[in-house]
Amino acid sequence: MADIDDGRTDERRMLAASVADFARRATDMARVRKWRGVAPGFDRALWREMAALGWTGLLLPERFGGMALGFAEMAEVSRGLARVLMPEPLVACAVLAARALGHCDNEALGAELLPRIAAGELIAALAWQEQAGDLGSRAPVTEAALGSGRVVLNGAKRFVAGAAGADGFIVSARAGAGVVLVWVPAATPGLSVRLEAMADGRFAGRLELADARLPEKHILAPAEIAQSALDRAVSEATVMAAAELLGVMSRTLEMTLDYLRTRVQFGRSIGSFQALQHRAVDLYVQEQLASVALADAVSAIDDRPDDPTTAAAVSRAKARCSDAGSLITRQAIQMHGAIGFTEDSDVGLYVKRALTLSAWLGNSAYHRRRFAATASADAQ
Amino acid sequence: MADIDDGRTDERRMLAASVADFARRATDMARVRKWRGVAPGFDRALWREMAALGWTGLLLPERFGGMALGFAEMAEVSRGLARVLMPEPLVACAVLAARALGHCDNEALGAELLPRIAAGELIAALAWQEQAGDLGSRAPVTEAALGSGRVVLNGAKRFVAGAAGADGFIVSARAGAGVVLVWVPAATPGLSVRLEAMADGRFAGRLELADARLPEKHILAPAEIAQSALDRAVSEATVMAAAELLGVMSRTLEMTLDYLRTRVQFGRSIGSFQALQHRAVDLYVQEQLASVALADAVSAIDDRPDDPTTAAAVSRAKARCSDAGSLITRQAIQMHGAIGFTEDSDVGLYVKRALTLSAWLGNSAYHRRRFAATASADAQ
Amino acid sequence: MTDWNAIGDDAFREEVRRFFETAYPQELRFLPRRLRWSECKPWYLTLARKGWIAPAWPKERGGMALSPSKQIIMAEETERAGIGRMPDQGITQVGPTIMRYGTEAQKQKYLKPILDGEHVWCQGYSEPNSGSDLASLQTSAVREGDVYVINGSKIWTSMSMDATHMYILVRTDRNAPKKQEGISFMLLDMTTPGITLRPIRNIAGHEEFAQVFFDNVRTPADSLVGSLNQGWTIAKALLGFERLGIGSPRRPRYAFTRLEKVARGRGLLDDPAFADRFAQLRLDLADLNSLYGRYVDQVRRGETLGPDVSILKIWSMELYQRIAELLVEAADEKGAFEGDVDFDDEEVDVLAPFYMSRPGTIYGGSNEIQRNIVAKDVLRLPGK
Amino acid sequence: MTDWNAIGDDAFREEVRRFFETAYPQELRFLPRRLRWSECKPWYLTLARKGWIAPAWPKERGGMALSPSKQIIMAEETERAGIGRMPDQGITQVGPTIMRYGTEAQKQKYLKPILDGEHVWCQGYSEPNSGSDLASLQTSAVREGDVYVINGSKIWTSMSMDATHMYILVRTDRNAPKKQEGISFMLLDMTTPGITLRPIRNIAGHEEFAQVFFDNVRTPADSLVGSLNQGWTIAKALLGFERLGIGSPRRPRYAFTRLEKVARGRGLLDDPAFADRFAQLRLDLADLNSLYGRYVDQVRRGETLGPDVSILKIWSMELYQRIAELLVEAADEKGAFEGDVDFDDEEVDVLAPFYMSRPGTIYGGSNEIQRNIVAKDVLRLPGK
Repeated sequence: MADIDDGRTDERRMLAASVADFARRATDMARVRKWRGVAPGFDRALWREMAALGWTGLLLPERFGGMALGFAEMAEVSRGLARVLMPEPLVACAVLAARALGHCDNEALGAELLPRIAAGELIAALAWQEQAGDLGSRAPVTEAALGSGRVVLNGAKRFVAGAAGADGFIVSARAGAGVVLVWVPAATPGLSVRLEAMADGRFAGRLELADARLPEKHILAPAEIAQSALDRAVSEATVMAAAELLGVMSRTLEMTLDYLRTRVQFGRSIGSFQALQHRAVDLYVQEQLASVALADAVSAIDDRPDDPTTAAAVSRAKARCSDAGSLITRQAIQMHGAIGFTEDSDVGLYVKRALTLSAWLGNSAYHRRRFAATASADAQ
Repeated sequence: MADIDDGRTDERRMLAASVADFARRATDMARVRKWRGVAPGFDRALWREMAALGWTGLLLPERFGGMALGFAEMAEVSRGLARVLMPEPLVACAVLAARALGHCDNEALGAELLPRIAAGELIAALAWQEQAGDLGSRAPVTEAALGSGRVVLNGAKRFVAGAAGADGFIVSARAGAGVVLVWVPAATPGLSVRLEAMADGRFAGRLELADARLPEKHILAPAEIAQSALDRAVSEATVMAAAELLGVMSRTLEMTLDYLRTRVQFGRSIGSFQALQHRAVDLYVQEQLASVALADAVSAIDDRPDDPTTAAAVSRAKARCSDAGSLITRQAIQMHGAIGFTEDSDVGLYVKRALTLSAWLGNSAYHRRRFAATASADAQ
Repeated sequence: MTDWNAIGDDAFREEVRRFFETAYPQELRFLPRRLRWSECKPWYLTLARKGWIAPAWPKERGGMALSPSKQIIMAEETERAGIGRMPDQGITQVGPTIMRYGTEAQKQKYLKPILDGEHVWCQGYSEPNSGSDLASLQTSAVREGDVYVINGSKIWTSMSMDATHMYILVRTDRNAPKKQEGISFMLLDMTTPGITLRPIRNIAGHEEFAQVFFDNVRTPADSLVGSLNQGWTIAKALLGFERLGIGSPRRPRYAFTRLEKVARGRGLLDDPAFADRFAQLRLDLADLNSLYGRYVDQVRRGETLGPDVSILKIWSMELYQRIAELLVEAADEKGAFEGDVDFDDEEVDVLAPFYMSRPGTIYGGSNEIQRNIVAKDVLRLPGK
Repeated sequence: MTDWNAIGDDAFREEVRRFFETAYPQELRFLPRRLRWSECKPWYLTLARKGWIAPAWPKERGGMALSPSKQIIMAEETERAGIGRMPDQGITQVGPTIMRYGTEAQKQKYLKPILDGEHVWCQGYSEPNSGSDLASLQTSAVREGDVYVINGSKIWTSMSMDATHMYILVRTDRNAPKKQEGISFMLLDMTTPGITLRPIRNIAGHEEFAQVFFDNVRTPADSLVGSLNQGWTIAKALLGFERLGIGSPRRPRYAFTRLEKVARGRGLLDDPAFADRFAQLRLDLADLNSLYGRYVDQVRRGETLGPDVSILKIWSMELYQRIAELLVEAADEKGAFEGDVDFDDEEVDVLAPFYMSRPGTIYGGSNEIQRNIVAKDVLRLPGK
């Protein structure tokens, strides 16, 4: 099944091909299964290989060892790796955490941490969420007490993606009326990390901070900068999660179409039954809508990050990709019949990945509300 | 296509058969078309025939010339006549208006009006609604000034079903802190009636009351009684509208199945295409759900009108019948192809009747909200 | 003669917009129905005089010879100004077909009268017994000396009451091994004796269609376009662009603006349950815009549209219906009212989108047929 | 021996309820999964000792001989008390089949051990290459002297790890004119040499199924139930009641109570957009209850269930999935969490209904097959 010609540049096509090539070489479903439910859930050696290809620093400036490319390119990598369910937490670290760091104004700490992220030596995770369904940056309960050249953190964070293998956390906390971001190495006394098991075999981190003390220079950004750094990084990672969903749904649809073509019942391949054909077409329509919605969101964050229409484009993409990803993977079980319901079937792995990605960074209901709140009349 | 055996009594089956027989004899689509958009929209002579069969007084006590039957029987009549789109406003007059009258405590006026309704000599209509989407009885803007042995009405009423041929109106109005119901003959000075055209070729009445003066004995009921009479009559008519929707959808589904069986394309009858077969099954499922939901609502208003669970059963039936009726008639157009989109096709008449019935007495969104508000946890 | 392609896109758009805004009559903007020829002929002639009536035609035939991207600009500005759809089948369908498959004599005879608004064309494809299964058509043309004699009937010919000519598919070989192979494409003068029309009212009560009967209609042998029995190939070539046209967000978007009016008038946007469903439709519409944009870009780049363009028609026309259905619901009791209905000083015809959104899933190949096409030609699912 | 039918319905219900409430273990109530035999055997034996294990069996065979309406009461009270589903195929499927089609020797051999919990039965219908198309099964039984030799494989046999016996459909005539006509119904001891099991984990990670392999399994000739090649008729007779069982509102209702817990815990019932979707599901569930009640009434009146009972399975199992999907959505980030999740002091396993609702649209004849049946046998739509 050919994609609609979407007018991507040759460079992007070449990047996509090299991602596919790496994926084929570096991983398979046995490796995906091996890491399910086993901390840290991925392979540090392979992470360094990905770094060597430039992907962990793809978005970072060249002066920090990055490639200074945009989200169009990052989307190709995210989507391509998601197609094979690559367990390495690229979006969590190289987008969500790295971008939050990069948007801060602590040049010294940035210059120390970002090149190590680009090199694959350091895995960072962003810890800002506290309540399910609340992605806001404004009013964390976690508190930062400042004074005497240090900062003391108390509170708790949840749903921290990539926490299982993280060397350190970017933690948001309330300081007076504002919000600060603080760099908290994993070994900091007073920080404890529990892992909660998710459907896709990965973990969500649950952080407790009890009088965790850090030097003042670990403050990454003060009030306004911290908040906008957070909002922007979350927005960018949301689009990349949508790209991952697109990869997951496309691969699942391909697997399902293959099955429909080959599985024989009643003396004919089941893909010849009109009811299944029409359902497959509806899944294809959803996948193509996801693809165009994602393309819009990618150009929005690449070309006009500060434009008021960007938030709507981001939410539109995540809402569509979450819905389409859920629908396509669920229908893949149905169309595969009983085999799709077994643990042995790869279909289940895709279903579970779609479950986790849909729930991460705002599910479709959340983003439909946000779209409604941000879409102006002309954005239709 | 056989109905599921729903355990109806033989008496009800016989009534249903005689309704079908009358419908076949007394009307056809040409007559339905003839009355579309032409006031009063129905045939007074046929109305008297229906009265002679006992249907206009079916629910009334025997002392008023009625048959003293229940809603189980009234549902058979409503459903059977709806199958042929009988234009006579039976539910509007013989249920909504007659029941409102019957629930009032003005025995003298009841004894004067109800026998004439049963005899088919008088057509009454209930005028209580003022705003779209508001079926409440509590706070009409229309005012009743009482004193000196008379009542003076000022205000406006809308969406009055059966207004086109009505000899008089039961009008609700605010009197002090309460609500009264007043009998207003059509010729009352100060009352003007405009007709608004509806999709099904019938009319909604728009009443203006400008110093309409009536003798005090025209007050049908004071405060509490008026309100509960209104609420109960509206609830009962709502279930009968659901019964009409069931008749409309059943007949439409039959027509559609016939068409699927006989229309040939690509060298086979289109009903052999699996995509259409499965869609037809989904329509049948909806029709059967409508049928069981209606049956529950009918027993609720027949057997336990004052039970707190009755409101939920009523709303459940109207919500399901409205949704199923809309879906089945819309899909009938699609399955009939271009022919279903022509004015000449009977399908369009059924679509339009379903539109009107769905919107009348609360559409599915309204009743879904009301169901949620009234359903207790065990009502599931 | 201006070389429109030499002008920059923005300047071109500016000029088109200005002209449309001043020259097109206010009262004909954003109508929910197709225009009758009598209503839109003045505008047709205005465009013709300006040399803008045929954006895609070559200059030597009186067209603008616009690049694909400038054609899109014109289409976008036509939509933006709310200009009604005219009987444009001469310009979009017949003209290009004659230029590609016609003889020099046919070009001489037919092209100029299209530009001048003298000939108005309608399409004679569907028949009472061949709706979805177009290739099973039975209307026949039999050669007798120097004429073809046509017998049979066509149906659902939009706007045929206004048409002076019809392009028609007829069966010219009953013994062809495949039914697609015995069909020819012909041009017919509607005043030829033996042609009668029976207007058909649609569900909204408008005379939108007609059934056309052919009783020994004798048309000159040079009515044939292309080779004998090559008609199916010609007809298929016209389909992709038709689907792009049907799939445009124009109609769903217009229904959505009505929905928004009613929702505002009734205060429904403050009801989160309604707002949630409204948001979903807005989101679906935004995604339709993007999908349409992707196909338009393809045309802009000069590529041919593949069978996947069918998904645009599927999504667009089903969305149109869903919007129209929420509109009916949003109006509560007024959702059953015919004609313009008052909502807090806004007049909205609630049922017009409900009615007008029905045929979009039926004509131009029903959505069931579109799904068959996508399943087979895009998803490569087996036939049996 | 008590004549249960002589007691009034209300008194009977009262007695059943009291017994279930006191005698059934609290910790096994309302579990989201099927019980293993080791967990539920004590309860099975408790019921057996009380004489309540076989409500529908005749008294002379050790049953309660309950009227249909009292059987329904028992089923309702079983649901109400949250009693887990036991391996009941001996009671509901095999026993009645042997009573109707079996020899006296088979009755002697098999019926009592079912009542005593000595024999646990599983179903051997599906095969790797015959899922929806059950009649195409290939596992064969060939007569050799006084045994049948079975070769092949069965799959998706629920709870086969606990079973001592299997009732199985096998092909006994490869040359029958229709594939349905060459099938026989047999009874098999699972300890017979040549039988091996490969457990299959389901998507939730539970060992729910197994594939069972038959390698020259020699079973006595008297394993055959009914006549040779009559197996399809026997199997079909068992299907209607199975569909009523699958279509029960029990599982959707249980998912709904979890949804309600999560919704309350998260304060979602105050969100009108959520409340609207919640109300629709509650309404759909209430309608399912009524539809189920209609079929139960039919059984109560002693009528046979027709093919229309398939709509109950369709609606029930698709509703189950829709409820499970809103549950995942309602949990936001926690919708991706495995196992019990904390919601304001309520522990809810969010994903269990999502996983467990999947097979309901696949097994017992997929919902696609059910729609084919209804289209053909209820709506009388043509086959071709």
